[in-house]
This record gives sequence, C-alpha cells and structure tokens, in this order.
Amino acid sequence: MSLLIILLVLMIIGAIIAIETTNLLSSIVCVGAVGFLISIAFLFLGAPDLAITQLVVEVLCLIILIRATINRDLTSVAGDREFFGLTVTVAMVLVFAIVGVKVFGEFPLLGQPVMDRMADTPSAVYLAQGTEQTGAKNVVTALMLGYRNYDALGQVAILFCSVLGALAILRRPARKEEIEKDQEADAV
Amino acid sequence: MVYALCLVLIAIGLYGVVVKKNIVKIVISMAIIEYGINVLLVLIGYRSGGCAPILKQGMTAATLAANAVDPLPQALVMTAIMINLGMLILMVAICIRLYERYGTFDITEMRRLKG
Amino acid sequence: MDNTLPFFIAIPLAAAFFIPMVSVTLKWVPDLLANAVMAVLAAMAFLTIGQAGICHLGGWGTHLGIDLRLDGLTTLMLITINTIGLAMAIFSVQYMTRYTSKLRYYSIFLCMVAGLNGIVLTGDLFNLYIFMEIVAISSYALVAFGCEHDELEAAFKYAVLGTVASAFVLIGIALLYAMLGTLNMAEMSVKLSAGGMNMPLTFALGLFLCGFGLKAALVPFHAWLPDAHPSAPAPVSAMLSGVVIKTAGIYVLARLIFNVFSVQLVPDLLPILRILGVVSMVVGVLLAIGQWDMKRLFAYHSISQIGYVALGLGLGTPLGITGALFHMLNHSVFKSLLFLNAGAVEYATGSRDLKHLGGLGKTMPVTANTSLVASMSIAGIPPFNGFWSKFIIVLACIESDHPWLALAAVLVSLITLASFLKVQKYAFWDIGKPVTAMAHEVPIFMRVAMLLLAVFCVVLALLVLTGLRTPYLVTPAVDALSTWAGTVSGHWMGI
Amino acid sequence: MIDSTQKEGMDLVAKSVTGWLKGFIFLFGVYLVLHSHETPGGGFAGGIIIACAFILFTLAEGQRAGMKILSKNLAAKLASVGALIFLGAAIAGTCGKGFFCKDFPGAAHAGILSFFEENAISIYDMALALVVSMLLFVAFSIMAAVHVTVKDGKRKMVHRRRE
Repeated sequence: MSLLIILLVLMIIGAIIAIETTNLLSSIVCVGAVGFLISIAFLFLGAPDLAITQLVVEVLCLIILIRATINRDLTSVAGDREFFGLTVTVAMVLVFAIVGVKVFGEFPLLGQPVMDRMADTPSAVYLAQGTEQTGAKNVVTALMLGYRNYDALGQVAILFCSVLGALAILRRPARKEEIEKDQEADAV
Repeated sequence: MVYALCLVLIAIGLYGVVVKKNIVKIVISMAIIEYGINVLLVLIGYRSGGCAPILKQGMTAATLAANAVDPLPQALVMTAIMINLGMLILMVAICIRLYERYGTFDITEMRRLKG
Repeated sequence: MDNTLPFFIAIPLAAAFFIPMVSVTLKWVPDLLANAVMAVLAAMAFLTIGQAGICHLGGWGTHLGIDLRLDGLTTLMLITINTIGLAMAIFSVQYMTRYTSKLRYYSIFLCMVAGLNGIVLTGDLFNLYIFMEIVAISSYALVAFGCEHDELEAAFKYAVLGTVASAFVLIGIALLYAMLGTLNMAEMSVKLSAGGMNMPLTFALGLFLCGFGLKAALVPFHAWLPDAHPSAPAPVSAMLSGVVIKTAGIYVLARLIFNVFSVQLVPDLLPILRILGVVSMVVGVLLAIGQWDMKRLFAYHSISQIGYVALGLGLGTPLGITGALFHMLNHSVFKSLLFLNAGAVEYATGSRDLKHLGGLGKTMPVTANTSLVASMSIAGIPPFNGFWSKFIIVLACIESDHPWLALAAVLVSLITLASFLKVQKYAFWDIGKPVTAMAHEVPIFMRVAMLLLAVFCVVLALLVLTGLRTPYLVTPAVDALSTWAGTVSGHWMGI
Repeated sequence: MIDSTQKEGMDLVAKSVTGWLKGFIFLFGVYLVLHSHETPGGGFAGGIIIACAFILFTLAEGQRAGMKILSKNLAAKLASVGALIFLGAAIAGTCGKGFFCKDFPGAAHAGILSFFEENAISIYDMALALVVSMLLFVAFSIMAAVHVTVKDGKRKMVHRRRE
C-alpha cells in the first residue's frame, strides 16, 4: 500500500515537471516516465494485461510525440495564459479537489471491489463462470472479446477513425483550389 | 488517500489544459488527465492482496472468484487506453498542421476566431 | 425487430471500413455506397415506429452482456439521425468535390453515423461512452477536414474541450460503477431507487451535467460551438448542429435524468436544467444578432434553440417534455436545412459574409425559397413546424406556473425572427452585389437535399395533431422518458 | 556530399542490432496474440508490438527500405480487411445466438461453424492485432513522412516520399 502511495507521488511529481518545464522534449520524456510508473502500478494492482498494454502504448506515444516535436524550432513556448484565466482555473481546480476529497470520504475503502460489497454483481459471475463460459483463461480477455464485444468493436472504430482523420488532416492539397495554386507556383 | 492522489493527478492535468500556452503541452496535459482516470478505475476494482484475474494451472474458478481483483474495470481501462491513443494520434496530427499554418505552437497567437 | 438492431451500427461501420479499400479511380463508388447505406438506414429507422424490444448482444443477457434497447425515444432519435444523415449524404455528393480525399470524408462520416446510432440504442453506460467517443473523434476530424487556419484552430479547441467533457463523463461512470456495481443503465436505475442518493452519486451526477452540458453546448459550456460548427464543411456543420449536439448531449442527459436517476430522487435537477435552458436561450440569441457570418449566426441560434429543448425538459411535465422532444426533432430539420443553405450560398458565391451578399433570391430560387421556409420555421411563424413546438413549450411553461419563462421564450422567438429577417434581407432580397450577380443555382443533388428537408419542415407540423402524435413518434418518446424503472412499468426498463 | 546509402536510416550499429531484434519482437507480438486467452497480453498489446517491430525497422533502415517491406497503402488496406473481419465476426456472433465462444470447448455443432465457435476469441484477437498493428504503422509513417519546410518565407508541408 505504501508502495502505491510512493508510486502515485512520483507520478504527481513527474506530471508537475512535465507541465512546468520549458523544454518540450524533456516534458515529453517526463510524461513517458509517468506512463511507465503507471505501468508498474498496474502490475502491483493485479492487472498485468494493462501493464503490458500501457507499456507498449507509452512507447508508441513517445515515438509519435517526439516525431511531432523534433526538427521544429520554437518548441520552447513557455509561460501561461492571461491572469484571469489562471485565477479561474486555480479556483476551479480547488473546488474540484475539495469536493472530490469530500466525495471520497464517503467512498468505499480501497481494496474492497464491488463484488465484495454487493450481492449480485456481474463481476462475481465473470470471475466464477467466465473461464468456463468463454474458454479463455484470462478473464479480462474473456470480458473484452466475449461479454463486452461491442466495446472492442467501438475501439476498432475509434482507432480507425482517428488514423483516417490524421491521414485526412495531414493530406496535401486539401482543396481543389490549392492544386491550382500549386500548379501556378510550379509554372512560375 | 490513494483516491485523493489520483484526483490530484487529474487536477494537475486540468490545470495544464486550461493554463498552458503551448499546444503540445495541452495535449500532454490531456494525457495526464486520462492517466489519472485510468489509475482511479483500476483502484476501484482492486482487492487487498488480490491476484490477477487469470486462471493459472491448478487453480479452480472458485479460488479465482475468491481471490482475484475485479476484471471489469480492467476491461474498461483497456478500452480507455486505446481511446487515448487514438485521441493522441489525431491531436498530434492537428498540432503538426497547426504548426505548418501558424509557424508556432503558441495558442495565444492563434486568434483568427473570436467570440 | 430485435435482431435487426445491431445492423444500425454494423451497416455504416462496414461501409466505413470498406470505403478506404476502394480504388481512387472509381470515384462514383463511395458516393453511391454512402447514399445507399444512408437510404437503407433511414428506411430501417422508419420501420421501427411503434416497435419496442431488447437485443442481447451475444446472448449474454442484461446482467452480463451489453444490450441494445428500442423504445419510443430511441425511434425518434434514430429517425432524426438517419433521415438528416441521408440528406447530408445526398448534399455531399456535389458539395464535397471542393475538397480532396472524398473517400476519407465518407468513411469518417459513416463512422460518425454508426456512433450516433450506437449512442441512442445502447443500454450500457460504458458502451455509450465509447460510442460518444467515436462521434467525438470523427467530428474533430471532420471539423478540421478543410485544413485551413481557422478550421484547424476550431478543431483543436473543440477537441480539447470535448476531451475534458469525456474525462468528466468517464470519472462519473467510474464513480457510478464503484457505488452500484453495474454498468447497465436499467440495473443502475433499479439499484438507485432502492439505495437512494449519497455524496459520490451526487458528484457523479454533477460531472455528467458538466460533461454532457459541454457536449450539448448549454451556455456556460458553449465556447467551442460558435467556432467549431461554422468551420466544418457545410454538411458536417449541419450534422453537428442538427444531430450531434442533441444526441451526444441532450438525449443522454434526458436519459440519465429521467430514466437512470430520476426526478423523484433528485428534485433539484429540474430547476438547474430550466436555468441552463433559459440562459442558453437568451445568451445565444443575443450573441447571434450581431453576427455577419451566416454560419456563425446559425451556430449561435443552435445554442439558443438547444436552450428551448432544455427548458422544456426542465419543466418535467408531460406537456413540457412533449414540446422539448418535438422541438428537438424540428430543430434538427430546420437547422440542418439552414446550414445546407449557407453551404449552397458559399458554393455558388465563395462567400458567406452577409455584407458581401445580396440579391440571391433571383439567381438561386431553390436555395432562397428553402431558406425562407427554414427561417420561418426557426422563428416560429404559424404554419411551419417550429411554431407548434415553441407554442407547446410556452403552453407548458404557463401550465406549470412559470409565466416569466413563457415570456422569455416568446421574446427570444421574436429576436430570432428579427435576426432571420436580417439574413433574408442581406442574402436574398437586397440588390445584387458584383459577387452574387455571377452566381448560379447549385447542382441538382444539393437542390434535392434542400428540398427534402424543406418538405419535412412543412410535413412535421402535422405531428401536432393529436391523431398523428399519439400513435407515432412524439408521444411514445414522452412515455419512454416519463415512466421510471422505480415504478417498474417502463418498457425501456423492462428487464 | 554524403552518398545516399549513408543518408538513409541510422548508423551501422543500430542497423545490425535492429536486424537481430526485429524478428524476435515480431514473434513476441505474434506469441502474445495467439496466447491471449491464457496469458496477459492480447490483441491490442500484441498488435502494438508488431507495429513496433515495423516501426523499429523503418527508423533504423530509413523510410525507403521500410516502405519496401510494407507500404503505407498496403498497410491501410490490410487494416480495413482486419476491421471488416472483426465486424463480421461480431455480427455473426450477434445473429447466431451464443457465438461469442460460449459453450467452449464442447461445441456440439459439426463442420466449419464448430471450428469458428471454438476459436472465436482467437479470431477476434487476430483481427484486432491486424487492425491495430497496421493502423499504428500507418499513423507512424504519415507522421514520419510529413515535414514542414520554409521556402521564401512561406511555410509549406511536404511529404518526404512524394519528391
């Protein structure tokens, strides 16, 4: 338990550095560090599936983010937005934190999942019968691809959509007029 | 306590989204918000001393049901991670294109739209 | 009927996955495929009238798996989404030739339709979140589709605010799961009625209100809409303003407030919704009158009209909900039509700034007349559909003893009329300017799409007659919202 | 003048290490996909690792060599195929009741249906891995190919492969 708290504190420190540092590249590296800490935390929380996925996703995120920022000058745009926005945000974040702490005062204690607290939850059925009903020994896989298959379908659609969107945004030329403009430029 | 730390992580991300000028920093702050939520979800499904919800050799379903952590939040987090990845790809594409158009990552200099 | 429900999601997704494989040389295939898919979906949506049922995906049942549910409100939303989608697909055939990469446009568009259908059909809260993300990501991509300065900037703002909204919703879902142990909305509602409210649940509800309020662009959360909606290509603006803010915002909010939580459990919710509605109504219309960009003006009116819907829902009486849902249907028709008109004007003249336009009534008769119909509808002139739904909302305000709200609704309607008279005058009635003298009427498919929606504007007015309203569309939808699982009789909730 | 073989990709050490590693990474991804039902991992993680193998190769050997192995268009088409397979399996599962690998392993049906029923999870996983790996490779290669150049004081985005 204390290990978890240490990990979370480290994550928070990493997040603060990532947001406050002026150099964009070190900020990205810090986010990567936070991601790897989360991966370790998942491992301790009994979620090896998530640990692996988080790890590889983090690697890929880093590659993409570094690709986006490397070779660009002017990457170290620092500083905050105007004072008014800052005060509003700080107030908002404070309210969020206070209300949240109050909420978690009434929250069930850590380490008591829903199937321990309630009689009839689907999670208990997944654990007790999931391996037998689906034939998968990994209950998380059984859930993702068996019970909640349309979630996985939705993810495929989201990934498909976002990559198509990225292709569409990075295409050139975007409009028919631009083709003509390019041709004119070439002719000159 | 642990939940509150997750909330702090989310709040830091929220602060970054609203206050920072650099659009890549905003994308990073969004990623931090999602991290906080993912950890929160997994914590909700955690059982003290619980094992992973995988049936190992020599284990019966009953022992699994008595010992394993809640698998449902893990499936949700798996989905959430992939959604974040898709979001990140799209946002980075928009950032690159914005850089091409404006020559900067500074959001305060992108002021064509007002109101 | 139950077994056809997954096809509302599967058919557009299959087409979306298939279209990128089509060779670039076969230019007509994506056009044909997208239109055929939307026509089939629209026909299927009309076939669901009067039906109800549950489809358990994979046969796991309500407790374990995900189920799709069909009831009156779902039917209403399905018809709205797929009919407007069909009109947009027809319009896109010629409008989108201005842009390159039509293949990807159709693919992302169909993903969006699949997501919208999924939102209204699913009975599982997390599944709803995923479909909401599909809609959100495809709309960010479509807003940025033109890749110009302001389009990218609007898409970035939209994406940032949309992600924050999604994050709020996801935290809310996590809290609900921790407290109730299930993700199925029907089961949640039963457990909530047994257990009552507590602090985490209230916080979750607040997060939902912020998150979906952001998606619906109710006033304190409206900042992204006037940028994002005008920047997109015209059919996408029409889809965003006409369908997306209602489906991803108001529809989910209504489901959560009336079906999952309930008015009996959280009595403070209705006044909040009413206040949000009235503020959106007034602020939206006041910001709209000063605009000179046609699409931007329409976008501000979207905020204002969403305010009417929220106000009607916030009254909580059957009459108020009737007015709200009826207005939601009407607004999606006439607002889409208005955005298509703006797109047609931009297609013909290359400008949508009202100061540069004028005299288009002579050169573009179809566009001018359909836009007149839509303007009269949105301003609430009697024979058209907008009048009847606003009238019902005003009546409901008076009936439930809120005369001031009724007065506000009438006044906002008058200001709306003024601002649309301005659009008509500057764009279509004034003497021609050099830019507009050369303009020609837009091509045939664009005209067909506009005429289709204009006919709907007139026909939907008939729904106010009790003989038509009771069996079809509106009343079943109201029943779906006003019966609560706590009282067990609701057919959406019938487990 | 640097000659073109040196310009492409990284230096010799990176190239030879990649030459050793890429096969193992690819195989590890395939292993995760095929064994997702009994070990942690699954289609997503496996798919990303497969994508990483391609990405590593492309980074080390340069864009041109990477494109020879797997071009962007082919990857996009394969992703579409994978997505269609996944969708088809999901829809078949909805219509035929209990297709989602229920009643495993003692399915009483004969023939091809029984094969699919027993292996439904694997089919989903493989389709998922195909989609994820190909899509992420496409995403990576488009981001890697795009460069913003400044020409006559005007910024212009160019795709490296186009030249």
